[in-house]
Amino acid sequence: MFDNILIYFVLIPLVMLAGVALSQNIKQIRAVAVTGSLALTALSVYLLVDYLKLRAAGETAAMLYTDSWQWFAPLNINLAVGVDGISIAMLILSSIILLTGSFASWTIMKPKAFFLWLILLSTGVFGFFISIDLFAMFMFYEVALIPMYLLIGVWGSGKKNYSAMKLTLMLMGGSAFLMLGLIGIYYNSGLNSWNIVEIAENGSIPHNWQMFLFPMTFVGFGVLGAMFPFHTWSPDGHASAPTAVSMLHAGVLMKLGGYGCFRVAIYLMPQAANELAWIFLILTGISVVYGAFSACVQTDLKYINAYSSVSHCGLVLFAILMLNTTAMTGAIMQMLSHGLMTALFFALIGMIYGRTHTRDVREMGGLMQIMPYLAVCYVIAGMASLGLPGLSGFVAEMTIFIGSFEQGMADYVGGHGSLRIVFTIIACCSIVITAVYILRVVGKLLLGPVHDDHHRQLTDATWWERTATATLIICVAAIGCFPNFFESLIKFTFSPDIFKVLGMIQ
Amino acid sequence: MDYSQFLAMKQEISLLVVFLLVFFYDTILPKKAQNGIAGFTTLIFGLFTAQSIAYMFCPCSAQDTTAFAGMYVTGPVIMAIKNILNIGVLIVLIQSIKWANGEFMIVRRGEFYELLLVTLFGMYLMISGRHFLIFLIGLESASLPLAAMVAFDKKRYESHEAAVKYLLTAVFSSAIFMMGLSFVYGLAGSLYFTDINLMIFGENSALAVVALAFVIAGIGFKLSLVPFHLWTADVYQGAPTPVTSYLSVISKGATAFAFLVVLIQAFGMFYEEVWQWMLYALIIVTITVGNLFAIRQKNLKRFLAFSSISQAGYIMLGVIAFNATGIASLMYYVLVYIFSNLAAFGVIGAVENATGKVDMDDYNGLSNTNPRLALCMMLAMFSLAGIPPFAGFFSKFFIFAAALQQGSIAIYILVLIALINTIVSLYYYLLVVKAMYIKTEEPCQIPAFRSACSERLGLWISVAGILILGVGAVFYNYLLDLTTSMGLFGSIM
Amino acid sequence: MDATIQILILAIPLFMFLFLGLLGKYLSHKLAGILGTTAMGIVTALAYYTAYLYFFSGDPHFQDGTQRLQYIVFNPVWLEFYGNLHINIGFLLDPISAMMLVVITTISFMVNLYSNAYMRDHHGVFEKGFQRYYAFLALFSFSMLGLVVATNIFQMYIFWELVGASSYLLIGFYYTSPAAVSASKKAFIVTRFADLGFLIGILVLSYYTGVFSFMDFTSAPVEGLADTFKISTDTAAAVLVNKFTASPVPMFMGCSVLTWALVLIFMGGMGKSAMLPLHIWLPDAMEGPTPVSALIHAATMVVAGVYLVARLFPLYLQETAALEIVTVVGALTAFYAAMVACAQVDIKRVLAFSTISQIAFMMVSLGVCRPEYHHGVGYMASMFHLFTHAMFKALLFLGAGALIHAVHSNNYTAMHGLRKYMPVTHWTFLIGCLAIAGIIPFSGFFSKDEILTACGEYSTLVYIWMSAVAALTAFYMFRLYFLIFWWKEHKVHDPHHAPHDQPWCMTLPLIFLALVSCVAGFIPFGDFVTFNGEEHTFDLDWTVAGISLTVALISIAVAAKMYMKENPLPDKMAAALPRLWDWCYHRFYWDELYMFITHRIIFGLVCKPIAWFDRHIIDGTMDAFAAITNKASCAIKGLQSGNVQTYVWVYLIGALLLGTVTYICLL
Amino acid sequence: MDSVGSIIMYVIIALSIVIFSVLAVTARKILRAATYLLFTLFATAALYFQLDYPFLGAVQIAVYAGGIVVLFVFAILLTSNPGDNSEKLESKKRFTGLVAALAMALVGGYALCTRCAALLPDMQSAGMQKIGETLMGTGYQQYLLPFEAVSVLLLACIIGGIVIARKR
Amino acid sequence: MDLNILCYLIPALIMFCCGVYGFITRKNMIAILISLELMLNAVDINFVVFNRFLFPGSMEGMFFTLFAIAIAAAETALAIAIIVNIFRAAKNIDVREITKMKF
Repeated sequence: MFDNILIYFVLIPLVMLAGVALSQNIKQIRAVAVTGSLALTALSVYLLVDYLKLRAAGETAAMLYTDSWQWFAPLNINLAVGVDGISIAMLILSSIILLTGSFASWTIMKPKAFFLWLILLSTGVFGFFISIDLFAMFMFYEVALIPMYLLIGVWGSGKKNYSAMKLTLMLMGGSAFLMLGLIGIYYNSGLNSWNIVEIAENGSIPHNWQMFLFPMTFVGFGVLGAMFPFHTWSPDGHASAPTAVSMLHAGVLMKLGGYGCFRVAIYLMPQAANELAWIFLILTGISVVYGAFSACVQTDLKYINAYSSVSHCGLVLFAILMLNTTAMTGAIMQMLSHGLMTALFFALIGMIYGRTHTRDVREMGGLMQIMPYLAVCYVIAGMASLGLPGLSGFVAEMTIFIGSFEQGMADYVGGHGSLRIVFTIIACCSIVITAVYILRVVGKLLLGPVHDDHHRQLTDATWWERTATATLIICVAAIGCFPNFFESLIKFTFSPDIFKVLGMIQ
Repeated sequence: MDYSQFLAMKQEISLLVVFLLVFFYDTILPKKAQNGIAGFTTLIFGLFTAQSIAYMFCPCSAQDTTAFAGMYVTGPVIMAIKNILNIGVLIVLIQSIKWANGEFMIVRRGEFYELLLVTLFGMYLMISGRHFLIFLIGLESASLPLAAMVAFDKKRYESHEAAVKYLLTAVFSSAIFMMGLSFVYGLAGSLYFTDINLMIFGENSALAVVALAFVIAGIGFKLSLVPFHLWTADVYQGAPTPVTSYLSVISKGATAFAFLVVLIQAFGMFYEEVWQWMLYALIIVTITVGNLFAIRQKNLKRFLAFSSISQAGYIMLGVIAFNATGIASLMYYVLVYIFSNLAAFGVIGAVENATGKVDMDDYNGLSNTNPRLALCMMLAMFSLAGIPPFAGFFSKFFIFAAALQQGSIAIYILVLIALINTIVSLYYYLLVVKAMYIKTEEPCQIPAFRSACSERLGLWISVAGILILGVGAVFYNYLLDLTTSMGLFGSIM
Repeated sequence: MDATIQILILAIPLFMFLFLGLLGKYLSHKLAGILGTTAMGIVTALAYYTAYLYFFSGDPHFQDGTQRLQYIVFNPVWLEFYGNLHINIGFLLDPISAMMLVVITTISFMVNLYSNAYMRDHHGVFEKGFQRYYAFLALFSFSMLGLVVATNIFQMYIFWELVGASSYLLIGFYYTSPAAVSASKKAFIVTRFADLGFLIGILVLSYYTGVFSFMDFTSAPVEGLADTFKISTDTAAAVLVNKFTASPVPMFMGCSVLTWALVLIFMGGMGKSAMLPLHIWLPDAMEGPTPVSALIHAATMVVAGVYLVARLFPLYLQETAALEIVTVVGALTAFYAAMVACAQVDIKRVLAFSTISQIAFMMVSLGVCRPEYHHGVGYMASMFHLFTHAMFKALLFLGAGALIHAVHSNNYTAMHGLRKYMPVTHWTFLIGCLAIAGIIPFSGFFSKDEILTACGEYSTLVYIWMSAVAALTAFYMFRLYFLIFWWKEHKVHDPHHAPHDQPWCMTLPLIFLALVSCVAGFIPFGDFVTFNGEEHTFDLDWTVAGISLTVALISIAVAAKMYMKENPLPDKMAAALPRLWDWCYHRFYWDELYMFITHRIIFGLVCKPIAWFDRHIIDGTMDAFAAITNKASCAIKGLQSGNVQTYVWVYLIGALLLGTVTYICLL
Repeated sequence: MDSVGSIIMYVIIALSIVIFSVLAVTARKILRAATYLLFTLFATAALYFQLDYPFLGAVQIAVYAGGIVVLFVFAILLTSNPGDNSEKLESKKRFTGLVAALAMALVGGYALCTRCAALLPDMQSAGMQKIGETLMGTGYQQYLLPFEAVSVLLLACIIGGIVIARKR
Repeated sequence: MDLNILCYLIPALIMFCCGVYGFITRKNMIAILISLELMLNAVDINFVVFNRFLFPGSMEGMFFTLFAIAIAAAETALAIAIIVNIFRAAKNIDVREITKMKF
């Protein structure tokens, strides 16, 4: 069991849990958290390198490092693991955000309990990304959800009770649909298997069942992916959550939604995905512009960012629904990009909030003069968000637009309706709206004269804050500057799947 | 007249031996030695449980045994069921030691144990009985002494009120139940399950349907299915905490099994599986109404009463599944439910014994004063709500999976409704967590205290169960192997 | 061919940006300025060398007889999409990119040099953020260079965006001033909106052609030289993977898809080049430091739109409908901007509107260019005017900067009669004005003349229209000139603080650019730049030249009459045409219109309702679920009345219902 | 064709069952209600006798009439406060009660009427020997196990009753 | 004229319904208990009648009645104990007063 590298993605967090539980003081807790997340980062990078090596050597299986251990044998439930390029990308993302999140919560109160829950959450996240067994996936998915309640409820701010409850209940509502969908897949795939790869390769879910199960799973994951109209947990939840939790939640957990939509809903039920895509295209297309427009008039920094996440994550689901290699590649890139950049945003907002004790843009101004480091980072994050070339957002969005346009035009020219193309153009409009709200915030918050003279005494970032933000910025810039590396990693590794998916459709 | 048939009833007889030992200990031994009765009972019940579990793995018990011309049946599945109950009773016993040793209980603790053991005996009969007379006697043995136990807390008025409500509704319910039985008898001419099953095949007369409805009502009363549940909350609230926990887990669990047996064995061949549709409606109403009531409760015991009502609805999903997986899932669900609920009641009992407080508001900030108790409570709540990696998640998942195995759209809708209800239930379970962990602004009403060893032991066992039962797949796998190997119409069928 | 030089041209500014941006605060101000200027100087030298190689070396890669070729120096793949769609970051050498290299580096170097002095106060104290300033200048230079050497349309888009961002940073350099902040925001958002059109245009174009590369759109490969292309206007050879030629030709809303694509792409150009109605950002952008205005908003970035159209010109030639649109937009903008420039007080705004007007000239020139008209003179004229305009407009802006630096005000009301105090500035400014007014022998005369010739070839209406604009140009420029340097004597309160000429690093660029403006007109531009790359010698059309010269001189005379001496004539004029004056002064209320659209409509009627909808309807629905659950819970609480008789009643009715309902259902 | 005597007998028994039942639940005085209950139980015993179950009739009289009703009387005396042994019924309660009773009657009556229409067959009244063997037998339709089980139940009820009723 | 089985079942059903009515309307708990006895008794009659009319060969119904009587006795005893108990605690056996716990 322990010769499989993937299992360490769950074991390390578990060891970290034990370590934190045994720690005596905050220094030890920090040490455990940072060491552990560094180890995870290193592991994921190693995995990436090794994986690329294997692929270069001509490995063509859909999933590598697959392994399976019997668990609930009579029901064929196994602890099956395996990764492809997407999972690896997500693992890297998660470990980086966990690392930076640890830095960002350097001085959190009640650190022990906080880190216990945080690491439990990440255990769920890592477990989710390495699992290829529907049951295990679902279990890890829920493991990742519930710590949010306490993390927000105990360490949050504002109307945290309401937000925490709303977030938890809505996400659990999603997982209710999801559970039904997953069990339905199990019974109707004709294989009595929970293994995604097996079902995808050999299973045949009858068409009418697909039409029922696809919406179930897609909505189930879509709730976490902040799909309109199930996104309302996001603004409140993010606004109330403590920094590291917002980071992990927006940065990683929301990606669980997109990942799940792809990995389960579309991967296993392509026909239904093709036929029902229009419903969800409309919803996600609305998400994209709707989130952006909503963000334009918010005054709370976290609300702005939360709505921006709705918009960006909507783009992820939107691109996935294009059922086209390019757009899907873009979707994965967008997940990576949005994960990093929104984590950066939330980290910065947390740091600013920690100093000014307000998140209302109307009560701040001219922070560039007071805390230049944080302000510059904020501008960079904003630029990434509005899709400046050289930063990650541009690459992702462009790939999505090109892919969506390709598919949309193919539909239009092929006489399959103009829905895709219309919504692609609508989605394109988001680049302008994004610019509007990002610049609005940058202008109000960072530039201009100092709004509140009390803010003049505030200090700039501390070293741990610098570490956290710098790491994220480097990652954002790395993706933005060398996109082909990341994109070909993803595309190369998952194109067999997608071609299969598309092959099944056509 | 072959009296050797009694030998088939090893578990019942051993239980009666335990009962007699306790009875004689209570009546014969001098007052001085009486202080040990709680420990003594727990100990010998523990031995009995251990023996019973050990016997389950003995190859000689691998076969189904029928006695009294089919009136009584036992076999691996049934033994497993009984052992699940035994484990639960053992935990209840351990948790109640402190309470039973209280000053107030001295004069009646012997009777407490005796009554408890008799009710367990009654449940055994319900599970093993394949004749409605035996079933009825079992049902009554499991109900009537409980009424006395509910009234044990003589200081508290609520205890009396609860006893009255319980007894009156119980008798009413058994009257309805017997009315139903009389109709069944009129149709089938026999009260043996197998006979009924044969005679009632394809029956679709009004009489049969009404009879079935009455039988379901009678058993549903003990399971507290809506709308037969109204006694539950009052009784749970009024009864002494150990009795409440006993009522909520053991009595409910046993009845669930018995219900399964009755429906499948006696009414399984009913016209177009009418019982499934009845159950379908009951499940929806039960889960929903239970949840709706639970969200407003302030008293934790009352709160858990409603929670247990909705849990009963989930348990019934295992019955409606009507397959081996369903049976295994039901057994597993009850097992997990026993541990989860007992952990919750363990905490409530400990707090009540120490401070007398049972309101949710009193628990505000418990995590600051009694972090371990708060942790136990939280785990229990998570497990009840079905949050992984705690056992409750697995039991819920499997019971849904078992139900969905049927594959009809109707069952999907049912499960969807149940799943949506889990959101509501999550809400109120989280309310408890919120009280303990989040509402910490004001100092906690409950001062830090050290709970008794027995209470801690009980909690440890429950928490261990919550943590291990799910992730450790052996338990479920064992149960599922057991039920599948015995086949759909094995001993239980 | 070795690409080191070309790589360096892009890499040095990028490196300087990173270096000064990250480590700038550890350097002294002076050192940062010197480093930045030196680096730019090196880049300029390299660019000159590259241009020299391209135009004069006669290398077969660059030239095939009289045919100039497009040559790709390097072109690594940056990002792949599907099929042949991949973004490369490369370096394309062709006549216009070589010319643009020269223009950009020259102006940039001048501005770098100039800023060393400009970005200090009178005591020589450097402004806060001086290093940042140089970093941004380097970033801008990098982006602009990357834009002009783009080998494919997506690379152009990338640098297009980067240029926009660096413009944003530079306009907002004085970030403590709310005006600068809002101007920078406005500039970014308006151009971003235009870029949306550009992006969609790219998407359409690339979908139909299956490529991004300019060469694949517009060129035919030259045999034997794989990375060399012949600029071609031949339809069959132009588009490689040609879904456009599929029959029937894909149409959308009555126009061919190609027209749509080109118009949308032109929309990007309109934004960047401040064409009507997307011009509103440019006057506001004058909030940035004046050298920045010279660099970005006069000479380089704003002509990117022209460059874009020129770059895709072979495609535009295939869809003349798009060119008509270019013409109309250009003509309207030119006239509009000239009108507005006549009424502005802020000298930088005058220059800004003049810039808009001049760029519109270039646009019109491209729009009217057809191969059959005089060997496509419009294209050459446009590029020529781009070149000359960059020089003299930079000169004017830098001169204005010197003035502003001297009097600390943007308004000519604070200047008047400065000619004696600042002779160098005065003379150079005058040369700039003469050049823009189109007075022989200054550069503007030649380029504008070619443009008018092209217009005349195309249509008389356009010719007359543009001539009128040229007249207006001469008028407002000399209005400006006279108001600054003449009008009345400058009042000096304190002789020690009298305005005076600036230090050498500010005057040197002025002199240099003035010299260029004097001589650039004599460059035989047709030898270098033509629409199809073939050398062609264009002769001056003396009829057109004579007319325009006369008109310009008359305009100057009118301006002199009105503004040379302090007199009430201007006020009378304004009073005589109050509405016209008002509209011109308020720039035809475009800003107000935009304010109305953005604030009232977008924010007030879209964003706010959506936000409200989200909070109250969507969120309200979710909350309503909770509320309904709670209500339901309260509604049924009577069931649990505590009375055991109710309990059994419910029990019995429940049981009976269970039976009867099931029975009825069974029937 | 039944004999006229048995029909008359039946009419008397049925009427008394119905009338005394109604009286038992409507009587104002609780002691009277107990008395009517007693009459109902006697009528039931008579029914058993008429249907050839003399043993059962005897048990009915012994246990019900002799035991339970006496218990009732004692309980009534124990729990009656002077002056409040008459009760008034709220009209609403009466209505709900009537609804429940009528619903039950309708449903039960319909169910029975649609299914049951047998006439009285001949039957040999079982002797004591047979009853005893059936009660003590372990075979099919013999009831040793219930007999033993019910003994446990009774014991438990005794214990429960004691523990509840005693004052401490 | 023959005596149908219904002739016996209907009076039993009426008896049962009387019991139901009594349970729901009476205030006094002893009266409620009396109603319950009526219900149980009605069930007994049902069993006997079914046994006699439909299955005269066996004695299932009769024995059920026998045990039911025993159970009813036990129930009554316990119920009376509890009622006496609550009478001591509340000085009242009005079932409508026993509603402290609700909702």
